[in-house]
Amino acid sequence: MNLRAEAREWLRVNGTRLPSVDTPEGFAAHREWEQRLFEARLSVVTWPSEYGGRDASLQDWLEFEEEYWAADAPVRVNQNGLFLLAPTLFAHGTQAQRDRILPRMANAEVVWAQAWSEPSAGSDLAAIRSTATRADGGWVLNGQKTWSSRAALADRAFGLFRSGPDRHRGLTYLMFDLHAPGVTVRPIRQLNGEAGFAEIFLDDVFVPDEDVIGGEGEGWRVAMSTAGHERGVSLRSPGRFLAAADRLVRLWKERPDPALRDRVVDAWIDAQAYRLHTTSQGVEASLGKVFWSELDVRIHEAALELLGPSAQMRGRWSDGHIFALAGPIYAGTNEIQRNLIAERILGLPR
Amino acid sequence: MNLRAEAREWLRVNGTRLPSVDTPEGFAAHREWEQRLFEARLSVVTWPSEYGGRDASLQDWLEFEEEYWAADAPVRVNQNGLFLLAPTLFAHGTQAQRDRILPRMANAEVVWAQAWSEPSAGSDLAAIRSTATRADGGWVLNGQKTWSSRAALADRAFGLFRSGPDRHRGLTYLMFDLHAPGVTVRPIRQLNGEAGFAEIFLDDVFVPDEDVIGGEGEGWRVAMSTAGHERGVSLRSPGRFLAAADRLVRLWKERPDPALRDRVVDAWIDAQAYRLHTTSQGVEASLGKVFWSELDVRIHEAALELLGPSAQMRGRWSDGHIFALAGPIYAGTNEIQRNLIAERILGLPR
Amino acid sequence: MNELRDTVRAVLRRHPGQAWEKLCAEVGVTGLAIPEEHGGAGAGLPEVHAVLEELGRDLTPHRLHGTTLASQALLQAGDTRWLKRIADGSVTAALALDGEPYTLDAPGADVVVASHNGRLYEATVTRSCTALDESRALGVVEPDLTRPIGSANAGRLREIACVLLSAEQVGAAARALEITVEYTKTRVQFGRPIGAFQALQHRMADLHVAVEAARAVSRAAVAGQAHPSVAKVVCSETLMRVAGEMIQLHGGIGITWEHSAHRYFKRAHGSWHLYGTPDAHVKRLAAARLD
Amino acid sequence: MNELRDTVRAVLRRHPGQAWEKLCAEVGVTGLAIPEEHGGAGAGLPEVHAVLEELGRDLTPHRLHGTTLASQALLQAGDTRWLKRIADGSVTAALALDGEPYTLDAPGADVVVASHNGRLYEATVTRSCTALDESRALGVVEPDLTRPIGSANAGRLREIACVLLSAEQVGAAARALEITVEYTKTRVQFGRPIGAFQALQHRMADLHVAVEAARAVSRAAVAGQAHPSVAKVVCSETLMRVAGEMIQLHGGIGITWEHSAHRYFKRAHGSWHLYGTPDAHVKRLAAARLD
Repeated sequence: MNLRAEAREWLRVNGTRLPSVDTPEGFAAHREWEQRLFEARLSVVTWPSEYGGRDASLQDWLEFEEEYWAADAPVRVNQNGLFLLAPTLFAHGTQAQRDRILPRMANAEVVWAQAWSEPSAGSDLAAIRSTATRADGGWVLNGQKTWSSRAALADRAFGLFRSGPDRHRGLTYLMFDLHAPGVTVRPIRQLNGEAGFAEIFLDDVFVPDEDVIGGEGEGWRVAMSTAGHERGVSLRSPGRFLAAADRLVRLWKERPDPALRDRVVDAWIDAQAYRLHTTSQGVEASLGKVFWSELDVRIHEAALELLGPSAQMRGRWSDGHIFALAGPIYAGTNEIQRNLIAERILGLPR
Repeated sequence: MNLRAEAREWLRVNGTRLPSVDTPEGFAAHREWEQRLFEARLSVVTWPSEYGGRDASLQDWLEFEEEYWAADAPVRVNQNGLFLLAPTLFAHGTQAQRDRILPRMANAEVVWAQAWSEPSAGSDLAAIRSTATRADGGWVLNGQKTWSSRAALADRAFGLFRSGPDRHRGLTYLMFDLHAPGVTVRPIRQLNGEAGFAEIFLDDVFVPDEDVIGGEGEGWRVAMSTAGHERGVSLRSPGRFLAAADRLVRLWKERPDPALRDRVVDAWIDAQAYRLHTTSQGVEASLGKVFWSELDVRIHEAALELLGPSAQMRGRWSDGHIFALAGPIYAGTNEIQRNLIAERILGLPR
Repeated sequence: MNELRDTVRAVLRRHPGQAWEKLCAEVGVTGLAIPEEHGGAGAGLPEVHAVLEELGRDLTPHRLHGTTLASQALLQAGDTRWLKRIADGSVTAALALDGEPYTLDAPGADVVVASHNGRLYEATVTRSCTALDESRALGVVEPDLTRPIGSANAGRLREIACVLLSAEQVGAAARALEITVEYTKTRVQFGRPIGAFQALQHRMADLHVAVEAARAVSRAAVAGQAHPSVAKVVCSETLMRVAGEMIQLHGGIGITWEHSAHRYFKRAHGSWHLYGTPDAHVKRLAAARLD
Repeated sequence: MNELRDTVRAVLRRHPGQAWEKLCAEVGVTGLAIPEEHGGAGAGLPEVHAVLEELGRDLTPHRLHGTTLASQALLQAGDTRWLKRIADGSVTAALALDGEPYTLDAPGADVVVASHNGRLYEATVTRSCTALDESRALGVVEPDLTRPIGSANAGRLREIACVLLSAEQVGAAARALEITVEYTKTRVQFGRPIGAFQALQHRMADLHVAVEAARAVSRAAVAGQAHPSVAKVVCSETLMRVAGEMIQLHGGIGITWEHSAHRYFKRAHGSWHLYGTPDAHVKRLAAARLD
């Protein structure tokens, strides 16, 4: 049985819907779900088998994702770890780091938050001010991080810290414990009132040397070499949008307003286009980011229009809409992606 | 009888359709049409009666325009004169200039072309390089103008010339004869193959002092003070788009494709909005320019979609579409208008 | 009219949190469109429209919408029982329109009436609703068919409702853009205020064009110079667009509970659906114009 | 496949003005999708698609579209009379599809066939049309019902037509964007190349996203991995958008006869209408997916 078929069957039997991941009980339930996925060897299919994976190809993974989202399975509570930190460790970590970190990530024993942004460093990520200062056997962190997704309830986090004055070469990539002394986490309520993000205040937080990735001053290079993972297909595989577009089509069948037919079909077409674009030739991360984030907004807008007046009340689509609205903002705003496309791909002058 | 009613009746009796104004026979026919309008005292209704006008208010003029375009009457061959040069003469000209120029403009005995742009001075109008050099009793012009609308067949033209080195204060506003010695006019064929524009080459062209408006070095100030006339309501009154939107609605009634209903109604709504915006509070020229030019494109796109495969053949709507496409470009590109809105109205930093 | 706007804006500035009570007491806003013989100011809907545009700017909680609609319905039906107390602000009211699932300002209103098949009835609120837009009180209303009041022109009342709503939409859109413009002037990234980046400037310029057009349409509609459906379409679409861009242009803080962006966004969504979506009004216009 | 693309591009570069003849003679493009036993190369439609993408780039005049369609129809109908001469380039052909008012490549074609109610007929060109897109030969075609050829799957032929057309649309869109990007790098206003202005950069970035997605969809469609209607919709809309922006981003010269922008624009319009507009295909997809 191939991976797609196996995943479909397992999800059919085990699939479930859980409370919001941004509540304590929902978070715990999602962690358990990851444990069950791991036991079925479905949590990290692209990883080497030694870490619980199956060495699956990109194509296999895309098919797995299609099945996963078509089954309406829970969001991946550890996605920051699985799709951002893990590729970084595979590319730039030490063998010891991989052996120590990946197994407990794969089964969600340790859930990871990202800690990229700061109040003055959003789109301009290199403007980071939080500091990492040399100490005996490690580093001491000070400063403030924000828009840290999942941080309100996660175990550990990773991010860039300023270890020297040079804008890019003065940054170091570190991992730290969210429950360490000196760490304060303040949840940020989103539009729907839930805390998907948090601020992290760091006050003399000690981090041992073993939690530096790629060495002192290498943070920017390490982060940028895997930035595509944050923006592109590994963060938002086509399966998500194919599933959302199919849900939209089902909603339309329940409420077949002819005036909305074109928007429904257009959203469905664009989800196909994103899949084909991704699978046929591999896609520049910046292009994919712009495409999926704006598609997700369109899918949800069409759904709300179909729902009519009841769209004013909270529900799955209106919550999803609010989440979709954040898409063009996080993981590098779409404005930044357009700058990158213009300058690096089209070669337009600065 | 008020002006609106009088105009409607006169147009009902006298209205006609003429060959394209960008052909020699069409140009001549349009000139005759202007003569007839003038004889009916309908060519320059907002002007003082001494010049053949009726001192009509803005509101009266807007109503006249609604009737004019609703009657599908011919384009105004002398619009560069009527709507750009005349307001400039009223504001900055001498009494002698007005007395000499306006009467022969009102009856289209003299048809005017504008000569603003140059090959290196499009959006950046102040980059003008064509020169005006002091000579005995006047000025000598040299250089090249381009995108000069109507110039292929018009009699005279007006524009800015460099009389000194200062970017803005080195410009002088002059009028010149398109048949004067040293002037060469090269028509520019547009998308539809017709020559609505021309290049003008100036080689030691003499202009007497009486054809300077506002004095040496005052060109930028004079041109900018009436630039709104080029962009805004006097260039493109709501009546044009109300009429076009009504034609679109009629086309839809002949070919009632339900899938296109929204686009037809939206275009009609936007034409109403442009009218209301203009008449209710007077409109910043930059806002109006962006609004009408993009509305005009939408109206024509909807019409072509309604026409179906026959839209591939030349016809009134496809010709109109090509004309509409130029709208966001001429009279200051919409990008320039957006810069102006951002900086001057919203106060955004440079 | 500009004087009225200035007065309202001053009250809103001086009395944050209790502006509505002050507007009733000091400006008599609920009586603006009630004739003098019934205790009102004998002005008209354009004055109410001007007040609503101001109230919409900061999404100030108020009951002017429901109260005005109900008083217009009562005037139509010839029932003067509550008009004096509505005019002096001591009684609040709401009007449920035929076929409208939720009624604005109904929960907590002293007087609730409903139009039904051409007649006006007394009515009761059977359920309060928790809408995304928490600045609005929405309720499900049931007419009491045993208590008829008189005849009601439901079509005209719906038109008034659309026009009044459009005033709030225009106010909200204008203010949302102002907040956004100010934010981009102060937020610095890459060593410059982000409002200096041309791509953002052009987006805000386009929003300004849209807001000014919407304002013109809404004001023309209350003056009887534009079709109410045109106002509903243009103002709904403009507020939705501005509120969506407000979130995007604010970046991260735009999606937080603390920042006002989400309140404009939720208002945009709520208003979009009240009294028919733009699509429903386009259908109506098409029927009137195209058929 | 990339080798084929490179070969075609090299021929187009080396032989401007006579590229079509060279492609027939040296690359045998008209025989790519004809089986070897009938004198073709025995490759397939993906190869033809690759050639058409290249031909679309510079709107090179050619007859590959009509000739390929006709040969596919003849293969379906089991008529091998002309295949060998089509494959060697000595005979050109065109196919009129049921209900399609204009047939591409029909005027001047040596063999004209038409599908009609499930059968293929010999046919004649009754009128040549002057389309806005002067790089295309369009004709009105009448089937000769006295000369049936065999059965024809009109639905499948229409799908092939859409997919082949989408290849040209993608090529044209990609090239139109390249020309535009290059122009904005060299056109200087306000002391800077206009391509340095962020507002224009972002518009071109969005076009690039659209072109790459359209390319993926079109290539997937010819490989049988995407619905031909999806390709027709996405590629028609992308070329229309790019061609429209090409004109706007070129400013004045974009609307002149001398500059190539108008040719891309007219191609965009012509292709939009051929084989059904995007709207017609959305209807078809809706029927397949939604009902």
